[in-house]
Amino acid sequence: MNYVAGIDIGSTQAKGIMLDEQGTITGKAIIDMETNMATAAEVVFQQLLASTGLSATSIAFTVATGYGRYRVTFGDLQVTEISCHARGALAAFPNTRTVLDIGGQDTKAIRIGDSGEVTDFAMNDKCAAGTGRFLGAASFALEMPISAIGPLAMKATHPVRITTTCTVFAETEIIGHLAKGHREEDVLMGMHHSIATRCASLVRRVGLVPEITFTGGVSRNPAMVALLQEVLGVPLNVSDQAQFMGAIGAGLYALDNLRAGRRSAHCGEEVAR
Amino acid sequence: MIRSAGIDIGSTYTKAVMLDVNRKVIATAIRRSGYKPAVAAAQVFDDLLANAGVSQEQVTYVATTGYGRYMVPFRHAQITELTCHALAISSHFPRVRTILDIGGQDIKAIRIDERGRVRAFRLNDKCAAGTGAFLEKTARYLGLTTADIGPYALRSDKPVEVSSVCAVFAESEVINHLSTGVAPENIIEGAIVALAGRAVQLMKRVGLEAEFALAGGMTHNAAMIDALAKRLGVPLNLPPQGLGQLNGAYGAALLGLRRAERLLADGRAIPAPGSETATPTTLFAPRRWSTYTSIEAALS
Amino acid sequence: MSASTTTGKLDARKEGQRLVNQWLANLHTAHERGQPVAYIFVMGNAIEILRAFDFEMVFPEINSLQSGVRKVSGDFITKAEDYGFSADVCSYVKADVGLMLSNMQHPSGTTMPEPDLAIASSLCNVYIKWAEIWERRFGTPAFVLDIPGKRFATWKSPPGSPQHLADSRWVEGQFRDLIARCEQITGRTFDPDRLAEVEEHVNEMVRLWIDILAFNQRRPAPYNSMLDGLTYMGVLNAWRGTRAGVEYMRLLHDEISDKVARGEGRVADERFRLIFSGTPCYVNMRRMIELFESHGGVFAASDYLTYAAGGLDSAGLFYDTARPLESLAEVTTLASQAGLSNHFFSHHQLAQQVKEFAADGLVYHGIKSCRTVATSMADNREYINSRYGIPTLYIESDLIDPRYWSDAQLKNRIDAFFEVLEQRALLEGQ
Amino acid sequence: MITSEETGFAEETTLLQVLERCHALATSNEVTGDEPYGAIGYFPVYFPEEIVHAAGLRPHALLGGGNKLEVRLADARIGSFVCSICRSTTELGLNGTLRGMKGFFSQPICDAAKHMAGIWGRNFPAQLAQILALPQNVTSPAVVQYIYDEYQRLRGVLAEQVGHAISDEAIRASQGVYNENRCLQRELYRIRRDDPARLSAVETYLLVRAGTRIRREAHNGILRKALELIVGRRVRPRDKPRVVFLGGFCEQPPLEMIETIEDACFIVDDDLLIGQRWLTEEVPLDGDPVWALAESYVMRSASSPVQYDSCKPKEEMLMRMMQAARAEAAIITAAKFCEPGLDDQLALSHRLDAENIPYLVLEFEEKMTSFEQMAMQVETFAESLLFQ
Repeated sequence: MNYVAGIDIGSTQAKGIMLDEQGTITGKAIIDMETNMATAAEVVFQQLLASTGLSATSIAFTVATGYGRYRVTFGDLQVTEISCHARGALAAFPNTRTVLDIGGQDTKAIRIGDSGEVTDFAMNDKCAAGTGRFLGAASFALEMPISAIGPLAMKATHPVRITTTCTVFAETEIIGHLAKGHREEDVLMGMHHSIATRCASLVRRVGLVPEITFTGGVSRNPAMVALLQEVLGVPLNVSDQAQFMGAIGAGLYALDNLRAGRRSAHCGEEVAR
Repeated sequence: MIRSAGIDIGSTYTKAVMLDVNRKVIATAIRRSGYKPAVAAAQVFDDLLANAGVSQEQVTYVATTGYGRYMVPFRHAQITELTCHALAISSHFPRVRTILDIGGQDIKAIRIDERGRVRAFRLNDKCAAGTGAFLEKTARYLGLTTADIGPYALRSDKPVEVSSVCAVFAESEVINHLSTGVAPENIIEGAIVALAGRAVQLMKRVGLEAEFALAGGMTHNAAMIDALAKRLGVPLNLPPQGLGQLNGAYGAALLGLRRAERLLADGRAIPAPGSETATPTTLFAPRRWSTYTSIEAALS
Repeated sequence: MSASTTTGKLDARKEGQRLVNQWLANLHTAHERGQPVAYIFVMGNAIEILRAFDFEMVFPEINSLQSGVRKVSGDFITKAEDYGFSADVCSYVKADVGLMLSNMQHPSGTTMPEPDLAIASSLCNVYIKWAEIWERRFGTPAFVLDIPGKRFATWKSPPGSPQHLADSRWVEGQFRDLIARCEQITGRTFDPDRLAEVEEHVNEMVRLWIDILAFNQRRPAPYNSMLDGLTYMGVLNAWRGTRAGVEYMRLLHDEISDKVARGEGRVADERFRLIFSGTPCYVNMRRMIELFESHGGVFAASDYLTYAAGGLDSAGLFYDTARPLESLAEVTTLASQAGLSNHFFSHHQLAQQVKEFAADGLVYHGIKSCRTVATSMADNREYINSRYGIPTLYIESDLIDPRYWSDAQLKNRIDAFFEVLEQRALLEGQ
Repeated sequence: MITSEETGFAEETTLLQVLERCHALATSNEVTGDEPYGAIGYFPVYFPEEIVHAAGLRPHALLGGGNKLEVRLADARIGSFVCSICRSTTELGLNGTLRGMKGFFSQPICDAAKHMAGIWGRNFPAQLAQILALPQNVTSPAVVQYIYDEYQRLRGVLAEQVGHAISDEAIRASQGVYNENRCLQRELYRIRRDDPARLSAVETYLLVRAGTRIRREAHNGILRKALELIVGRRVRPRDKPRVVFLGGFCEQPPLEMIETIEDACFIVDDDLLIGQRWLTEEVPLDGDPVWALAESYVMRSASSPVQYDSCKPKEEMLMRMMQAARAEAAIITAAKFCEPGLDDQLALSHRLDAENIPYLVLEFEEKMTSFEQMAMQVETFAESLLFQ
């Protein structure tokens, strides 16, 4: 039995997915980014094998994606996260025409054509870089886990207006508002709102065509989902595998290659530890 | 017996210093500002009184500074942190003409005269903001505490180039360096060198007149002090042990002391801190048009 | 020494390099040879008149881009920022200030002469602020040459139309002032025949240039407009209106047409033909092209080659050397409204280039410090996307400021763009 | 809602009421299109409003969106490193606030502004979208003829818009109205220079800005009433340094910023909305009115960082301004990403260094909402001026 792997090396997390020949997910692994992407890739891969009890020899093809895709020493092919997120989103929601992914480095809006091909994509311009980290800044300023931020924001009654688009100033502005006596949830909601608005404008750049699938870890944030739906005026697909979408897409590309008769150069050899 | 208290309400910490008539430090106090600066200020003032073993009535004059300087109801006067820093540094180092203050959200360069009066000053432009915070972020990213940064960076053998002015881009640079396996100490040192370069550029904007002094949080960071000295070609004066962080409060206390002496010399009584006559009130408050909403606007 | 007198088969690249070096050498010795020096810009510079007075020409834009190519722009820019210039102003300006603060040492090792005359056209407003800096530094009063551009997207002002005549009259009036200024500086009287002679050379260069641009409509494209094209432009700007310039371009013309005849392309395997909008990033020029060519993508055309070619795109209008001055004004006005002021309304032209060059994609390069190029690119892209089905890519860096080049980010976007083009090709193949 | 006709004031109207009306006008950006006079929007700095006015239209100065506007749509259309006013103006178009505008004009003041006409044309095909090509060379003898030709072109375009020719008489009449208007504005500024405690910069700003939202006849009525009331105003003198403010010629600083400065200083002169006061003397009413207007642009005009004029070196203009206003210091500001402003900021600060005149350099954005840091800088500046 042959298996394929998709490895997604992002700036904050490394994720891995294993698929069998039918394309069913047989293994998953996720770790927080280590200081060295190459070793992070190794670790994820080893966890992936451990989770499935397979040996590296049975992995017939591996596709790497994400910013660290070229650092995956055992990768057979590199595909950008744009294509991979699109592919993953389509697998989860076949009617997807637009994909939104909020990442740590980049936020992307991807337009998908009728044959499932990527026809256009837009990424944040420099001044709105690291939008995803807005939330990180908030969790630091408020000293609370990132997972708690969305739910708390949902409690807002009078959201404040966050005007800065610059991540550098997010933390200051949050502290400033709190100092003025605004409630945490209102400040948080304001911040979610400013992120949602900016992501919406990215989606508009590629043309707002439903269905829209929201991928990436931030899609776990209920406030963000609710706001995006409000701003975009359409419901969003959110998969419970959302943060694995890139890896899944990579895995599916690996499967294509396997089916096209290509096999890993590394296949059969143990991956160095 | 004249006693003067200076309270510096900063965005992260609130600090206080009490001086006696001989400009000797009687007591100091520090607390996190949290996001209720007024409360923090009151608590720090109580700490200060306790540490000095005096009662509120025994304090002749209270001067506040820092971004929360207006939030302290029991103050006699408020002065900006720049004016305070300048005076404090100058009182320690009369020959200093250019002061550098690196904070989390901004860098300040101040030119002063022989009497510690501000002659000119410049703050970094918007896109170069958050550079101090960037250093902390990088440390956080590398799993270091702010205190570790200095010693850690000193181990660097060849610092990387961190060229971005913008802290956000700089962060991506750091991530890329990490991904290519560059040693963390070289990255931190690179960030410090870059920050030092930007700081010195700002000092040039105000004339770069020697001698130099460093104020603010970075006074603990040996690597930063090193990098700055390299850039400037001469060492910087550093505030006396422990006073670095308290500089603003110390300057406020000094100014308060001067003011108190002047008032008493003129035979004018100074109301006790906290008494409603103590707090300065602006003479006449013009309407704040920026916050005014007209009926028409409200309706439409 | 001009190209014709050299013997043997010439190579356009070598010849171009020789001309650039000779130009810089001439500048180095200009003042000791008692020659007047003019600082001018690429867009709208009245170089024909200056040639008629035998000025040596300094193109500060070209100095700045060379400082980028030679990787010293970073230091120059830092010098300018230490001097007080903001991080947000044009990096070309700052590199030039850096050069001034480095005792006029050009990165090539030659020394730049100070200006006797400085001309700033209104085609880029930064030119004017730039010239004000020279005024303050050298005490050389700027001559601002106001050349009215397009007033709106569908603007038409055909030769001889009242509008064209009105605008030309204005430009001609300024040329007459300029001539007076030149006579004052050089102590010589204006010679219309000399001007006509220069114009004849320009006419010839325009004819050749139009062909050269057209050659890249062939598949495979013989040259990359954003790499080879840039070197062509450098030479033809510096030698505009000279015999040497004409001969260089003839050489170039013949070389490229031979390539076309042999069916030789810039890239071995041309998979995608692209249009480039914006200026290049000169600090990473080769790297940027490599990011595209490694995927078999070649830039067949670029709007840069129309507006930065010094107005060689004169809407097919040539100088009437019988009335040199009047004609100069008319052509300058037309050129400005055809090509030079086009980035403000460039959507039609870009769409047209995509058609003419059978392009598979359109790449916008937003420049951090250049409002002239970058202000409305995103809107332009929006417009093109919503009307024509061609894939577009929007990337950002800077002309010569190394701080705004983020390799990983650019590679990520460019790789993704080619994945889009591949998928598209695949579907069309089916 | 104030109709653009309304000029009269009740006897008992107070200055505060006049200012409240001005505030309402100054802070409204909407052009619904159902007002009696069609609005022609123009981007800073100067525009020959007389010609628009004479066509029976209302010139509407586009002054950005201020810090209450949320930019949602424009970010997708404008590059990262472009000033706020381009962004917010585009937003006001895209979000429908300017839906009723008949036309949009920008001038070659800077490269970003030149792009605005293109952006407008692509997004709002129903509106005129043009550049009025005012010259950057105003010293060539041929210049008045050129401006005249360009004004005539504008006159033709507007005539087509309204469907009838615009007569010389009509333009001359409008010039009368505008001559009075500029004269009243100059009076406001004179009063402030003489006694800044009597009239604040924010108040002056609101009074002037209101004029960009109504017909000039109405604005003249407002200014006349205001002047009459200001004379009788009783004020407490305060000890604040006298400074001039520079940097408000195009993108407008938020009201909070002007207030923050005035908390610590008297702003005795400024270049806020300089386009409204561009012509510094009466436009002659005899002869060809369009020629008179063109000539005035060259012979009787103010200066700004975005108009090259070898007869008006920026440094000299500042020195003259400070002298006339008896200012002891200058606050030299520039809008974020405003290249002309930033270049001049440097040139001016070098001159002030040489003259040993104290100055404060500030960077602003119309959209900014936090002023703590700015207040700290301004207070420090004032402290350094007062306690010497």
